[in-house]
Amino acid sequence: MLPIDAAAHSSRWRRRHPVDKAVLGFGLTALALCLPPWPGAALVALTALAVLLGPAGVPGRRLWRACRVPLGFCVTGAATLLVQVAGPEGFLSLADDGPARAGEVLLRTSAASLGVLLFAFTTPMSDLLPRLVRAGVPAPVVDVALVTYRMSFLLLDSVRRVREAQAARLGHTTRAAAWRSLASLGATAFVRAFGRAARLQDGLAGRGYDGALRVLVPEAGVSGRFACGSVALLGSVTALTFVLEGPLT
Amino acid sequence: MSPVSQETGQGASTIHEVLERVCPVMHIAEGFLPPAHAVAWGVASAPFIVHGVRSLTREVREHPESTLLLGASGAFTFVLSALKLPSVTGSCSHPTGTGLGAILFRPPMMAVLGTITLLFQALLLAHGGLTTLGANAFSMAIVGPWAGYALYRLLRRYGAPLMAAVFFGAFAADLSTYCVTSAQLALAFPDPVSGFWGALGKFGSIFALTQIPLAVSEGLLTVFVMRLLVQS
Amino acid sequence: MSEPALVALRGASFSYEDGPLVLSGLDFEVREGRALALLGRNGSGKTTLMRLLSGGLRPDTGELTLQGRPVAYDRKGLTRLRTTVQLVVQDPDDQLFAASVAQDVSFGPLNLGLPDAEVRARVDEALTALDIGHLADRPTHLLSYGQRKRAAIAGAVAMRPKVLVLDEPTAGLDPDGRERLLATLDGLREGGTTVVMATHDVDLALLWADDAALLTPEGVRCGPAATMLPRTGLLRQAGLRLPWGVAVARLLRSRGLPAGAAAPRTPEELAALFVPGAEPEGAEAPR
Amino acid sequence: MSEPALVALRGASFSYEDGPLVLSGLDFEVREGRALALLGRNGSGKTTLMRLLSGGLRPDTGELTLQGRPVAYDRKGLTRLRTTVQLVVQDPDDQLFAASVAQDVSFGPLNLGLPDAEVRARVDEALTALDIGHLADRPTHLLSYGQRKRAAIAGAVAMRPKVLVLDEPTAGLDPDGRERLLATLDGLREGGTTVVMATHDVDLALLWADDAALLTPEGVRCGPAATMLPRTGLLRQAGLRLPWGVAVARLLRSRGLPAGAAAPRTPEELAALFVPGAEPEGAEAPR
Repeated sequence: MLPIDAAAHSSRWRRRHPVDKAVLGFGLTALALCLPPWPGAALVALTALAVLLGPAGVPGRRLWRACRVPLGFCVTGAATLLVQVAGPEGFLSLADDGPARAGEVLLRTSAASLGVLLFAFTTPMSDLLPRLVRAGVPAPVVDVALVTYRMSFLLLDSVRRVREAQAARLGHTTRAAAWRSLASLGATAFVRAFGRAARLQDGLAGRGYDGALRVLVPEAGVSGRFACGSVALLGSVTALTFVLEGPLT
Repeated sequence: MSPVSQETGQGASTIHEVLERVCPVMHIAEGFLPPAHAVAWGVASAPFIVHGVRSLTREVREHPESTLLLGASGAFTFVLSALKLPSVTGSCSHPTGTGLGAILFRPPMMAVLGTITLLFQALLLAHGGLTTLGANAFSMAIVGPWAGYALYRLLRRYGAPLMAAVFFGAFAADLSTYCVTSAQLALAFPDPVSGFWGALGKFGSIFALTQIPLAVSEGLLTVFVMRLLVQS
Repeated sequence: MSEPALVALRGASFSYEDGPLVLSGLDFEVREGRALALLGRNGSGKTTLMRLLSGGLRPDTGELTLQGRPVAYDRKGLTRLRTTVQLVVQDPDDQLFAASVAQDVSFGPLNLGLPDAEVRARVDEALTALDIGHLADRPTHLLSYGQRKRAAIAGAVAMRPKVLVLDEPTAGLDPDGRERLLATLDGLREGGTTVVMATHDVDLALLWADDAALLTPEGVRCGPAATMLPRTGLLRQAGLRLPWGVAVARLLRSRGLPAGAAAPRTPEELAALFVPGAEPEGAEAPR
Repeated sequence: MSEPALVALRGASFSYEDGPLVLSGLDFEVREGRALALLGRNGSGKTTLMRLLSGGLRPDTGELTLQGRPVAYDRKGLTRLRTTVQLVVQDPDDQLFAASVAQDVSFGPLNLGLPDAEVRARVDEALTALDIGHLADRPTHLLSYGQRKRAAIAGAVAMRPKVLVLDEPTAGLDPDGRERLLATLDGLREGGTTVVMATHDVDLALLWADDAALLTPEGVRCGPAATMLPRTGLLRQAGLRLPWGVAVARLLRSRGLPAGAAAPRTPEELAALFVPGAEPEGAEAPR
């Protein structure tokens, strides 16, 4: 299944209130964006990594696998900062401050990503989505998101099985076959999704489904101590950044 | 894990592989944009998303059963964007799904469904990000669907055959998405010498030009899918 | 029995839009406390009948009654029906929509407008009854098939129905899972729930059910399982076969081995028909 | 038999990403012409084993061989594998993705690059073998479950595989549908296809299979069905029960009724063990 999702459901911090984890995770992400990249983002990245691998208990291998994805984009994007267009040395030339800018962007992205991953790796959607109503998101939108979440897994599973069945009948051997397979895969996914919705409708009718998907939110309290600790941690990272900024630059 | 690999043209066997092993996803990554830009794109997207949320809420109030159908549409959008698209040139990418989504579900709905999809991609797959959600939503959930839908309607009005309109609609949705992404990056990272336009050239040649064959692919896929859907 | 049936269909006909008549002039009733097996071939209307009973469909003609009183298909009537009859469909994925098991089970009680504490109590009760208390916070998409099946049943049980109707509950379960599920159903029955089960499996029906209802082209035929299921002609009409034990006992009897007239439900009962005596070791009953 | 197995796994291990080992050091082979039943509890790895055999998954260690030669997981090797082994999954909807039955069945032959006439011939042949020639032009979503199941099998048969692997082919079918499907499989076997079937149903396995392979926590145990399926300890390890006939025969024997040592597969065979004689009327064999 989806590794981050699976990890979140068995996370050590599963029982913590999402607000606890949001303060810490998104706080780190905000700092990554707002503090000067050097040494701020570097400190944020180190802190986030320490929390993720330490108290939050996220396995390093899983974390690395999740990080690889955005890294591809970042490296491509940052690489473009290395060159400049129409400078004095020709149409394309190396930019003087290119490496520095690219480095800064990479640092900032990594740090910001780790902050969000701290939240994502410890907070399953089942704890987050129903609570969004209290945060002011209209209930119908949350309901739709809930169904989207649940059905995405069913649909991904179907798509996986259909692809395998297509491969078994050599559906990916030639380019023409691959197109034929992909098109029917897309159409099948569509038909499946709406067939599922219709049957779910029948399945839920008996329990009083009227368009609203009411569910009980798991009991968890916002921990004052955890929040204070998080704020203190964020504060120290900020302070340390300003202390170190002078000597390091 | 050793599923029979994609590279030999055979089926993927875990969802993980279906999703991400094959090729990069062109969402702007977490923290890539400076704070001011992140906020500005969020503000720019907000009215469209609010408009979409209003029409979704109205739809659900009038037709309570549509909650599940909209959820199914969201799941379909999510899964479609996870498929691997064979390109005419041999490189590969995922379809944006915004053109097909806009034609099937209309742009205001896509603003919401697209944003939900982006949120899930950010939190479940680490594709894109929360700070860049506004920027990504602007390109993928707003400009793409509207551009694709507008062209589709225009072509239909002037008598173009259904499938031609579908092709150009999906093509335009895909390409406009990546043009906007390039522009967003160019605005955030202007070239030291030639400024915004130079940067647009750089990012455009990476994110938009390489996308032209992929946009053709997405157009073709959308036509094939639509043809099957119309048939059945 | 003069007491009115818990739930009953009287002269009910039904056809899907633009389709042929699936059920016509059907009489069917569920009696309190009697385990009822609903048998019939694919396409005989088992699922339609169950959806009529649980209010998912409304009969074109005829009526559905609860304890003798006709059901009104308005909000109040449907709420009364839903707290009396709950249907569990065959594919658990058609019933599970929420991100976690406990959340899914809480859906029905919340729709009844109960206060949170009461809902929580019902969720706990249902999860305990289904023996999946440890799965409460697990996401539905990470459960095994058997676990999803239990979660779907828990969602129905949390409505505290008088009648629980299950469509092919043992389909897709292995022998162990099947046995555990049957034990769970026995527990629910002891707790006062009347259980109705649709199945293809005549052996299971004979073993588990007090009464059997056979859907034949001529209508539904009800009676005690032990007298209904040895009736070759009736079973053939319903597209079914004789249960193993019954078939063997009949063959042996017809060949002159003396035996009682009972319908044996297990290999032990069958063997005891011929050679009454203590149970030997090492021979387990298939269920 | 010194002839190499048609398909075999040697020392194969497999685990899903981030998951525990599903199969480890597994040896398994399919011999030409032998009907093979694959038995085991849910989660024992039956489906994984079948996906390994048909090339949907690749073993982490060990190898898959076709007629003694290891399979190369490149385009050529996989094409060879897929024209030798075809898997039919449990849910036919996962295998039907074209608009009409004939279109769906033609998918494989078209991908083999065959000329149109040949494709047409193969489609006709497959539809005839599955007895669904009359459904050729029907849209797949309008078929009944049993018809969809047949259409899915036809899609695999059109690849003319030497080995057809079926995952729980009788699940969800009523007794009639089941009997018809088994007759169809007999027809395919007569045509020279080797059939492998995964099932929970020990009675079915004993009745249908030449050989049985039991997936136990200690590995897979293979042998002739008639000698494997009466082994109580082995069956218990695999989470299964004794077949009905075997259980009854054992009980009767242990109580002093004289009988041979064979494993009876039907009520008739069971009765004949004790009272050899002509078949009486009116007692049908459950299958």
